[in-house]
Amino acid sequence: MSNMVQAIRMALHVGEERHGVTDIFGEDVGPPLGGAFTATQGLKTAWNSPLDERGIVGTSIGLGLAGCRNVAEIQFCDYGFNSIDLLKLAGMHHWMSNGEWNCPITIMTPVGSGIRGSIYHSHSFDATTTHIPGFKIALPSTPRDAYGLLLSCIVDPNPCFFLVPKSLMRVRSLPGEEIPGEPGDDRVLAKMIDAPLGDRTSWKPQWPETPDHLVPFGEARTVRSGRDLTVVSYGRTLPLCVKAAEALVEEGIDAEVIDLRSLHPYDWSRISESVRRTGRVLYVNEDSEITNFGEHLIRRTVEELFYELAAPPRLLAGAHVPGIGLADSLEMVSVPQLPSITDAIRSLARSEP
Amino acid sequence: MSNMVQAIRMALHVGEERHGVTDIFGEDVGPPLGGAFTATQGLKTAWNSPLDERGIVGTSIGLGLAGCRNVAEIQFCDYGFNSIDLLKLAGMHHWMSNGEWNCPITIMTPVGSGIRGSIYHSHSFDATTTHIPGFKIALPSTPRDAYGLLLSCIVDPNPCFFLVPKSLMRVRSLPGEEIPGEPGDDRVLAKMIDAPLGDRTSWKPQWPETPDHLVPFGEARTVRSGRDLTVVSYGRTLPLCVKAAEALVEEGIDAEVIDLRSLHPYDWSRISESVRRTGRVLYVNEDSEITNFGEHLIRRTVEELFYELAAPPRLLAGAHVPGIGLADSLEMVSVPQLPSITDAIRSLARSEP
Amino acid sequence: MSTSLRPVRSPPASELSPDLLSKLHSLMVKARVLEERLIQMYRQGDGFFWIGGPGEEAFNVPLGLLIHKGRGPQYDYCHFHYRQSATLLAMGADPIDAMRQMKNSATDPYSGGRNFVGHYSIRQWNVVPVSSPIEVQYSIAPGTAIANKRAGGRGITIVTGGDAGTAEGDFSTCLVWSSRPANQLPVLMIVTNNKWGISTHFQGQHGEKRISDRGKAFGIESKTIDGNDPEVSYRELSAAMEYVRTERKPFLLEAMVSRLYGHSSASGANRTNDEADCIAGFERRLEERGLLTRQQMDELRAQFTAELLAAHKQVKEEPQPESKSIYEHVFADRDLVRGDG
Amino acid sequence: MSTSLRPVRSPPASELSPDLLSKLHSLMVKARVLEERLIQMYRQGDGFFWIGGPGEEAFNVPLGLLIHKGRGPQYDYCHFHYRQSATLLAMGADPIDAMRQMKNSATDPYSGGRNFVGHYSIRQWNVVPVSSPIEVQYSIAPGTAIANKRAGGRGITIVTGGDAGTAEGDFSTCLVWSSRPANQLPVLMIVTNNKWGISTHFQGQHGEKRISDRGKAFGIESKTIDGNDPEVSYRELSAAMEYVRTERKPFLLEAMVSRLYGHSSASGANRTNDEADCIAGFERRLEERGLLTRQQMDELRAQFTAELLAAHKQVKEEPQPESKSIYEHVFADRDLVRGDG
Ligand SMILES: Cc1ncc(C[n+]2csc(CCOP(=O)(O)OP(=O)(O)O)c2C)c(N)n1
Ligand SMILES: Cc1ncc(C[n+]2csc(CCOP(=O)(O)OP(=O)(O)O)c2C)c(N)n1
Ligand SMILES: [Mg+2]
Ligand SMILES: [Mg+2]
Repeated sequence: MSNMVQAIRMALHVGEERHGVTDIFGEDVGPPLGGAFTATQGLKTAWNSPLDERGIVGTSIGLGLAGCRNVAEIQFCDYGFNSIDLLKLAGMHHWMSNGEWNCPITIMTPVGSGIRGSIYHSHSFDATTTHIPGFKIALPSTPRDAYGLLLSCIVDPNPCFFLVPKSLMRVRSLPGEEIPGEPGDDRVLAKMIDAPLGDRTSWKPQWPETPDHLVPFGEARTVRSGRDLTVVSYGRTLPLCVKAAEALVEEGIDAEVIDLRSLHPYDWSRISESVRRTGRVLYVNEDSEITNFGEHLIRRTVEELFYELAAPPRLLAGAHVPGIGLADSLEMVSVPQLPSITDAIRSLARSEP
Repeated sequence: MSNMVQAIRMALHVGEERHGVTDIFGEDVGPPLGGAFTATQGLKTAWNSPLDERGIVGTSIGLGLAGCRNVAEIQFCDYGFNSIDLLKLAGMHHWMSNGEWNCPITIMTPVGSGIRGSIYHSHSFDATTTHIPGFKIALPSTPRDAYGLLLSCIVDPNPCFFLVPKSLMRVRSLPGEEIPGEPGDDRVLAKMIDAPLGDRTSWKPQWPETPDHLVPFGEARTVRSGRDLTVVSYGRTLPLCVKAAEALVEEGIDAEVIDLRSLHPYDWSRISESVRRTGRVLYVNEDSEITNFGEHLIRRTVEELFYELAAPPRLLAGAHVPGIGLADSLEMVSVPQLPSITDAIRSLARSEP
Repeated sequence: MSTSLRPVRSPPASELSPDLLSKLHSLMVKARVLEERLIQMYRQGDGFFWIGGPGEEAFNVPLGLLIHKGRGPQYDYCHFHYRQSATLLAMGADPIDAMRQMKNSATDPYSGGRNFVGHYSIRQWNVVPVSSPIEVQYSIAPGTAIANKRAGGRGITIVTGGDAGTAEGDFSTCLVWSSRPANQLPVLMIVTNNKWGISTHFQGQHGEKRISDRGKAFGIESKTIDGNDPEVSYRELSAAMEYVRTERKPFLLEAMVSRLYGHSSASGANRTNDEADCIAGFERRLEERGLLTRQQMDELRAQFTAELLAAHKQVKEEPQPESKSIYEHVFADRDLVRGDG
Repeated sequence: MSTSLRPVRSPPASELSPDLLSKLHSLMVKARVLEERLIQMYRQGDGFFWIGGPGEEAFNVPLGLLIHKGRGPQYDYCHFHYRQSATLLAMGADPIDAMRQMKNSATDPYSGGRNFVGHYSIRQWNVVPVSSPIEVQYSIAPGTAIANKRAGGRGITIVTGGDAGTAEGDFSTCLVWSSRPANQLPVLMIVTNNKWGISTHFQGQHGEKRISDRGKAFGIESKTIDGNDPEVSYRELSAAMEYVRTERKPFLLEAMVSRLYGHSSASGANRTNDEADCIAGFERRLEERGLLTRQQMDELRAQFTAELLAAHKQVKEEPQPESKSIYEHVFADRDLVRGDG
């Protein structure tokens, strides 16, 4: 079964074959490397750009305006902060032209911590991107969702962010969550679509026949149903929330865990239905905690569900410090981990006025 | 009495004279114009930079690292979004060097709507800057606070944002709120420090003797005391909140209005003291409403004061659309105005479970 | 004034035809009258802000006439500066539409009353929305140029900007991306050099003698021309475009122009008298050569003035956008740029 | 290989002294052994990530020796790339400190275990924190250069970066800002060209024949040199620095160098055999000229290897930073760069 990088690669291939993707580009995206995380190996429209994020985003916009669906990669989202103006502009073309133009592009970029990436390979991008109007935003936590959300980005007529939690790049699908059409045996799939080590000049991938299987924007997924409280997360922290919820069963705590998957639009009806039932909600993400997207979700929660809450809604997020330090001891306390998530769920479940 | 532009100019002059400011620079900051809003007229260290915000922010950092206190202007904050990476880097120098370096710079930039600036002269910068660790952030709503906060930025050993609400640039101090030492007569002050129209080559300003009068970071100001609810705002919307509060007295609503003044650090103790008393709080700002700094304040409110709230805390902010349209009919509904603020206060004061 | 690396295929040495000259003249005058009308609108409160291109007509009109206008990558993509009403008029735009944008009316076809005047957007002619942020168009241009090149044909990408704006990294981005050996791009980069960025003079800020020299290191054909002369502009633009259309490689063209009403209404929009007026110069020559009489030219101007005054009156009556429209067009529900939209 | 605009004051034609040559050699070997040790540390799990400069010693050592090190604007400000351990060693840094940063120990004097190896920061020597984001140092350099110039004296600003990074707008920013006629700046801009940006080769991306050509349009003295030759590097650097120190104007120096262990540990950190090894070349010449024997050189290398192995052992025993330290140094409580800190 595929891991997330392979799922992305397969979606990009389907994008090229069936949805008119003409360009997949960015730093080291084309041969010989095929991406810092190998997500773009073997793709026929992949090419290497200059080391210039502004050029990458700008060229992506230009291609989009010319009707060329494209996927532009920022190698790490940490390096996209010199192009926020261009990203805002991409999100504005339809609106500023009063509906005359649209800009069908996908900005793909790895986000978050988990690989000891130190200050500049650990940034989150959800607070920044959710504050940019005009973009749809996907952030998957499983290979199948990565596949389906990336295809949704590609076919959408609007600019989309496809944010990839880098710590989950190598995590494999769970049984029952495979991408339709992918070979069941990991080694078979690897042989088919992973570039060999060494010389790759004559290598060609063998793509499995995978159908479109789009995961629509704005549809969250309830990963675990529960009665006592609602945990809403996405990306790297999502599987940790599930793990914590499962461990807490033996303490008699039954948490519902929702994978938001799409950050804009987001599935408010699923969140509110759940919070109405449980009366308690914890939002978990790893961006730094001042002016954080989870705070928006809390605002909406108190705006609409205040009188149905049994306890204050909670946010567990990254520390408001300038970066994530390299040492293990630093990274661990800078962003939510299994223990802090478990504690937060437990204390919210038990909190009394 | 001074208006805000004059107050800024006087603070910059004091910065040059007494606090070692060596450079005040940016696009059109030096002669002959002295700033798009005339805030830098007549200053001896003011100079015109190339049209390059990345160069402006980068050079500011370099000067700061070399011990040169400087005030760098981004002509409109709308044009700073190509330099968020450099701003983040400025906020990181002390931390990333584990305390070895500091970067004493002030980034000054006009923010917000109110001058029919259309899409690109109406942006807010509070959501963006409060998400950048390592900066102190000031956003005054009166000339005297502008004077005192800018001086605090200048003398601080850390990078500071000095955000100027452009719609208040020409608003004058209220009686009792003058800057110590400034001449009472507007025309006298104008003659002393406003550059004449036409040829200015031989003009020299006559600076009044104004003392330091620092407004410290992290100290909000209660502009109006009240019993029924707490309104927290800053910048352009602050005087509107005061006006609304005053008008609502005759409806029997007594609102407390707090001018936050400093967005980081911010005066949580004043907010929480007030909310504990009133049980109701409305946060008002004009940045767009998804992932908004007011949502952080709401999160903190429910985290710490949930059980003392008589009604859900509320946010009134800008619409989540790509920009503020030029037409009056568009700008008016894109960001809070007196009627919408009045409505929000009224409905919060009266809201019952 | 040429600073070309090696001679570009020479423009025709012959005179432009009398018809073309009078067409150029007529459009230049029309564009000037439009800008003057827009300034009037500002002064009368029929618009919050004016910015435009009076002084650039001698360059911008030929440019508009030479553009292959149409929709999609077979045609030219236009990434314009905010001073190009003359280019748009030469392409065939109706001046009343600029006035609608000036008045931020609901009828403004370029932005529905959302954007400043001069911020054109015409999908049918590949005119992408003009951006207020300076120079970002130079980072976007390589994208449409890739599409032009891939489409085959003669369509090119044209990107324009001011002199001061070349200090932004985006200008460098365009030089780098359009000259990549892996994929050289058919981009005509134009810098209209009026020697000012708002109040800041070229002199203290530019170490380059000529901005066009910046193309040389990249092997980009580059030239500086007198943009105040419509005949020179027409010939040089023809030649530069022919090069880009056929070689499928970039060209950097710097045109020296005037700024006749200051930066914008923010600086007063007053007529300056210390800069060359391209229309006055051209009219002198047309008269000398006996192509048009002073009277004919006066009549032409009077006619445009009357037409645009009438248009101004009409625009005053048109509705403002509805408040709730701010929520329209945040997202597109179909693909306009690819489908038949 | 010189592409200078006009001849820079010539470097001394004479040979460098035998003492200097053996000092250069010793530092180059020490730097190489340090990088090899850092790679070993990575392989043994004593660090999460390696990046460094094996292959650039012939250029980076002379650079370090020629820097006027000290604190404040009378001295040189250094805005370095992440491949400059050799420069730091030549300036006098203790190699164990690089190993501490590799091991992200609390004892790491450059970042307290926060930043990747090679990300130096030494306020006493004006070495500003090395940035992971490529090229931003070129936008920052004009600031320290203004301070240098204002201070009088001979202090200059030195900024280094790779070839691929010059595509970022920041490189252009440095060219523009340092050559402004209103205030030309004493900046030595250095590009170490190893022909690669991670996996992307120079060839497809660079329309420029030489990166140094990009200075010419701005009237900036520019030159490309063989950075694999320590003697050439020493002489050219001396000359370029002398020019910047005395003329108070910018200089753009491109040095052709090798990348001997690939991009970083992310690409395996394996020894490549298809690039020139500056140490091997230099040692051949030193031997030919009878300045050092093979045996002396082998002993030197063995001695460094032993010393750094011992240092590695010591570093393994040192503590990791405390978790709660992440909240330290978010804000400074006093002015270190201006006061006596
Ligand atoms: C990125 C950005 N920074 C600043 C501004 C403010 N601004 C508007 S026009 C202008 C000067 C532009 O000069 P130039 O590029 O020479 O064009 P010109 O107006 O002279 O045609 C400036 C600084 C802006 N619009 N965009
Ligand atoms: C702004 C930015 N974008 C992308 C990266 C990822 N990255 C790290 S090194 C590198 C290549 C740098 O190549 P070059 O400038 O030639 O320096 P070299 O590593 O070859 O010395 C890239 C793309 C980065 N660090 N910063
Ligand atoms: Mg100009
Ligand atoms: Mg390189």
